[in-house]
Amino acid sequence: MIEGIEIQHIILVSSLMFFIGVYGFMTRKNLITMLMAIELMLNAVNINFVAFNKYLHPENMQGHFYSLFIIAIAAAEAAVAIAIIINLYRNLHSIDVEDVNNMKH
Amino acid sequence: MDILSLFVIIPILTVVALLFVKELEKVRVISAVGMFIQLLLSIKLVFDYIAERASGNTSEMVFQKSYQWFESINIQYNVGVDGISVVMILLTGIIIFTGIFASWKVAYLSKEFFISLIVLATGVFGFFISLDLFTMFLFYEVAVLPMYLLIGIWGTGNKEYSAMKLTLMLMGGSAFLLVGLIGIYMNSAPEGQALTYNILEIAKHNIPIEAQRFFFPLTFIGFGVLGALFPFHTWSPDGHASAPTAVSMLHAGVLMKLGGYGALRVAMYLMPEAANEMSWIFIILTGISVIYGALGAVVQTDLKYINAYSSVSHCGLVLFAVLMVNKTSFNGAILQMLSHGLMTAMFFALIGMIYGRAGTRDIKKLGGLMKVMPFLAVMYVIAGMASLGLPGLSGFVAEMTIFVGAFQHSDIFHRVATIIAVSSIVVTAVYILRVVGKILFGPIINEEHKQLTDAVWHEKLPLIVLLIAIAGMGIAPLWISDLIMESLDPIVNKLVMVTQ
Amino acid sequence: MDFTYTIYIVLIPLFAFLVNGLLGHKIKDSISGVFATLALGVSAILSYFTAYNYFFKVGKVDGVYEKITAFNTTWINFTDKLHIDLGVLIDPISVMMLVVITTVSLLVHIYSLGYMKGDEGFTRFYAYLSLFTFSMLGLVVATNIFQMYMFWELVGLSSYLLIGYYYTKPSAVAASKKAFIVTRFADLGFLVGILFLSFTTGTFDFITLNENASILAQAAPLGFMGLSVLTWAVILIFIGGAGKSAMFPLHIWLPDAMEGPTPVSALIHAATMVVAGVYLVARLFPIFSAVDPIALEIVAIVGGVSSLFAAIIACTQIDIKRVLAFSTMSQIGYMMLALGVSGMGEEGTGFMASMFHLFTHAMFKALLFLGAGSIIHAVHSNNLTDMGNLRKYMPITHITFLIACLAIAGVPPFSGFFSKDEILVAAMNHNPIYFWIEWAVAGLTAFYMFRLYFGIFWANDKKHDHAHESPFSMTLPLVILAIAATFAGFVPFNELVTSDGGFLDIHIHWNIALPSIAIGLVGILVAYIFYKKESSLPSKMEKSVGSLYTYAYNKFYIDEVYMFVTKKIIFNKISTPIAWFDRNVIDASMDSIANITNYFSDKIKTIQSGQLQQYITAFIAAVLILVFIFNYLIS
Amino acid sequence: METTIFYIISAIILVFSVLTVTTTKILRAAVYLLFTLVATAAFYFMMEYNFLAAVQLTVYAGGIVVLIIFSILLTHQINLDLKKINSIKKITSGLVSLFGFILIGNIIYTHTFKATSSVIADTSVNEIGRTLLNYGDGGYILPFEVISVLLLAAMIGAIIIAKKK
Repeated sequence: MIEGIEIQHIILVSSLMFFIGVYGFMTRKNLITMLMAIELMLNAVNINFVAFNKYLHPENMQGHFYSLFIIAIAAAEAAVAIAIIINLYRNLHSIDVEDVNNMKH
Repeated sequence: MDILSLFVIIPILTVVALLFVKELEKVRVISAVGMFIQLLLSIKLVFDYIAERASGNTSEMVFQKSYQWFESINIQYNVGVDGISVVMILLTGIIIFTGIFASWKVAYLSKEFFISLIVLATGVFGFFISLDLFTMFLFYEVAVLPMYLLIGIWGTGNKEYSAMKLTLMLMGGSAFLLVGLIGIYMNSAPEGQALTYNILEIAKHNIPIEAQRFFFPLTFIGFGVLGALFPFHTWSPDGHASAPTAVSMLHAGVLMKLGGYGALRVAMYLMPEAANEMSWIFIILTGISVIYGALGAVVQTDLKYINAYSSVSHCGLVLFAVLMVNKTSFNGAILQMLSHGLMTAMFFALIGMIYGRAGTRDIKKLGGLMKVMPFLAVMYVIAGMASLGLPGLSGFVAEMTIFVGAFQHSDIFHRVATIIAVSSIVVTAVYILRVVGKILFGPIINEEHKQLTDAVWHEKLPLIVLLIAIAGMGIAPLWISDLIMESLDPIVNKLVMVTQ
Repeated sequence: MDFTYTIYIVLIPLFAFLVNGLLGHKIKDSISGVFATLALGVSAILSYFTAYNYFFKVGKVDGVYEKITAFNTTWINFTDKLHIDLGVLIDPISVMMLVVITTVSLLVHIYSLGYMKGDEGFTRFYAYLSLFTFSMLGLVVATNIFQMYMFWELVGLSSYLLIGYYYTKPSAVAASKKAFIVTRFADLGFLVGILFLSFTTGTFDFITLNENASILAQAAPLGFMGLSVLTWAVILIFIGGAGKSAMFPLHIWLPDAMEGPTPVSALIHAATMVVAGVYLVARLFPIFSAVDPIALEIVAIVGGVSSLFAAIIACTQIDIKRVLAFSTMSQIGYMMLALGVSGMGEEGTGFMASMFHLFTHAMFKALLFLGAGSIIHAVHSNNLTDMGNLRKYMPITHITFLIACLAIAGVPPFSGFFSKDEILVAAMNHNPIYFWIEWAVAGLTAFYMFRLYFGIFWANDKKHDHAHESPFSMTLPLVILAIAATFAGFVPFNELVTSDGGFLDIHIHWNIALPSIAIGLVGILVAYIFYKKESSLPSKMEKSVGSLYTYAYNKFYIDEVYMFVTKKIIFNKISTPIAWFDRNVIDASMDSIANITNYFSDKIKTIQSGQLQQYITAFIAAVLILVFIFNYLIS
Repeated sequence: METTIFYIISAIILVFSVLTVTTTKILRAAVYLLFTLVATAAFYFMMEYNFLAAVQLTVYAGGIVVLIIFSILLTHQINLDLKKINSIKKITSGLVSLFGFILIGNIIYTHTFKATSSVIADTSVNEIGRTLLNYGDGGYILPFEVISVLLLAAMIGAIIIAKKK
């Protein structure tokens, strides 16, 4: 609970952050920067969980723990993603998402 | 173990046995033994059935067995037979048994070939014993799918195209059919009662006429595609031309009969009002099939194409008779299915044997085969005579029953349609005699053909079995026709109730 | 009197067929031939026995011969009322036919022992002959019209097999095909006629049909063109009969059918099978006469036209078997005409005459064919131009042939005279036009038969190195038939075979007989002048009639018309387009369903570009739109 | 006071988020991301979820960002100028994002959020630890263990994928 701040404000900030992440994911061509955009989105989601937990169900801890697990999963995801990126770089000498199109029709 | 389930279990056991052997010889023997048991079982079923009827069992279906299979939508494994299915099972037993011998020489992936063939037969047997629409549909699919592999792998000529075409068109048909069957299911019971797939249960209830109008054409076309209904018949020439011998035999001999059988047992029986209303459309289409197939066969030069078009014509007659809605023509339809099944199987077996020897099916390149292979030639002539409806062979009985039955209608439309259908007998004579005259008689065209040999035992055996069946049916049709007739009563009564 | 044994008359040839057909390759030729002949002998004796019993022992009851169903079994049920039975019906015409068929068939069997000797397919030939005899006997004893139709088809089959007996010869194969298809086409009419009949009357049974003919005819509903359905039924049935009996214009198969071995021509295409059409009309005669008179008028007209038409053509043909074929057609035309002009009961002269002529014709025509066979056997040619002066080499053949010629020309006291006279009387009573046509035909008949006779046996002084009299097995049938052809005219048909089984009072009408004898003699005289010695008269004659000769020589181009219709119209204008249509329209439209699907999926697949960001844009946009829809538009 | 801090932190989050997705230098993007993550941690602090904030700082800021920077180094892109993005794409993406934000924003503003209770749960590290490892009611032992397995799998997977052939 932050004094004087409605839950709406926090959620709006997180939503904006989320859509900035979405924007980044859609526009960035470099895989690493796309990964960063994903992290932004995850963060936004985490903020939401925490905010909902704090403002709406302060007697519980679910949101908190969810965020905790999301962070752990994000770490795992980042590790695997980076491994894939490195592997791709080795094979294609590029980490441009537009070059990675082997999975088309 | 009830006798009907054995018809599904024995082929499955045969397939399992086939999985464990490697040598070609053993594969053949196991398939032949398995299907011989199946044939014996079919014959036993006929006698059991007659005995059951003689003992006073008058229920619509006998030897019924039912197991719940999928409770939430009330799908049951529900089997039972009446006279119609009994004779169809006998036909299937004969054809699959002879089909095994006709493919005696298959050497490439023979184990897989025989397995696919027997799986196909399993589907057909299952279809004929099923009383549950869904189970019936399931077996139908089991029967259709192996065709793709059988043609695509062991076929000749443009086989991939043909296999694809055949499978897609039949699948398209079954898509219609599935919608029709589910439609029947959704309307299968009065408001507030449990829905059912059981044919006998549905028959007791009148499906609302609006639903019938919608689902009858779907069901009929669905079965019609398999029965080579114009204009959905074009898979037949290509499919048969590419298919290996035994597959052509089974397909034209039995599988196409699922169409006629289903059209009668499901489409007509369960939706009589719509059948009565809409039959004229399909009568026109089947009438076209009959004449069109026959005329189409006149100018073909490939033996298998000739036979495929001939099948379109003959199977058109089956559907034609089914639409004529009276006991005699229904009887004719069943007889025609039997007759066409037997004689077309014989034809395809013979064509396969001729092709295997001469290396061509082009009638322009064949001639005078009577001199070098008299046995096959005589058999070919007999099959041809059966096809053009010569008395003493099966075709005559079937066609005459259809014609007499169809002509009993009092309105002009049905009778004119019948006369048009009757005129196919002349065209049939033209193309049969053209082929016989061209390939069997006359001088030997190709010098190499002088060295050709006549049939050997594993070729003679299936031909003789088929010949006995054809002649038996042609000479003494009374018992088989009476067997069918009594089973037609429920169907006819229901249809007649509607027309009045 | 129990006639159940008559079933064996029919079954014995079937047995012979099965033995020779199934075990043929294991039996020696001579044994199979003798076996078949003996089997038929038994059949023939049984037939004579039946005839004796029927006509003389049982005799007439209340002045008429009864129709007896000697044997009957249900073969298949169609409906409660309609069923096909197999059985044996004994009545005057069927007994008469039994005698004719077994007699001619037996003689042909004996004859063939010599004629076919050494032929490769000897056993096969006898098997076919037995099959034919079985079918023909089954046809004549039929108790119902459907049984008749069945055996009708079987007869067609055996005719097909026998015409195409020399199957390596393309012309024989073509001829057999033609015969089968033309008759099959006619059978279509027969079958549809049966359907009409069964629908209107509710029965196939001959006895029921004939006894209730007038009731049925009155009850029959009106068809189209002002004729009742029953009238149409009998007209259609008559088409079937006309096809089998080679009536104009369905006759084209008969001359070609001479491709078969000559004994076959004698049996099938002269004495028995080709008269099946006549027999059919006779069998249904009560119905024919009960329905609208137009039906019988058609029968008469077709018969008259055919007899004249065929007689003209016969005058010009070179192939002796073809001459005989056209002569057969002409004589059957006589029989048809006689039926057409006949009535029931007291007015049944025509019916009686027709049956009478059928009987005598069977004898002398079989004799002519067997004689021709004997000649062909000797000179190895069918052509009149290769013959001449044969009387010196083949005395027995010569005499018997002469007897047959006299019989067919209607010279008394040979059999043809009596039967033809009755036909002329009947024609005169009905309509004099028919009489004059047939009178002219009688002259033409005498002319072409003696043209043949003089051309073969006299004409020139040609030397034939190999020609000699045929063996005993061939001459014996000739002699027997010659005796029959001479005396058959004295059989009292007016007592035995009449339209209602009763007695018919007839006597020779000299005012009709004399002109017909006269024209016959004129014909013979002209032939004598033209052909006794080689002379230029025939060619002058040919020139003077000009195009008529050419037309007649080419059989009035009927064959060409048929060829045009079948090849040009049915094959090229109907079947080929249908085959094309099937491949390129129906099939193509099915294929195009697949192709269109393919095309669209090809277009759509570019959406699946592999560009991750496009996917994600679409995904998010879609999710947002769904959110929008579910949040604002629905709820 | 707190209000002001909240707005400042919000501004930092938003500005650096935008910079993260728009800067042309990849390394700078990583650094801006770091700032955003740290600012997020500040939010958690403000909401008195100290443990979560600490985790956010150590795992996210300290772990993931470092990982990202390593990968940048490994793919030799440290000085890389990111390619220009074509404006159509920019506009489409911008519109989609904007539309989404407006949609969500609208929903947020029209919805009334209501707290169910005023009791505040204990968020001390002790309590968190007890809950995480509790297999009784409301315990998180199962997800905890699953996550550990997942991390192990990710580790092994990452090694295998990135390993030279």
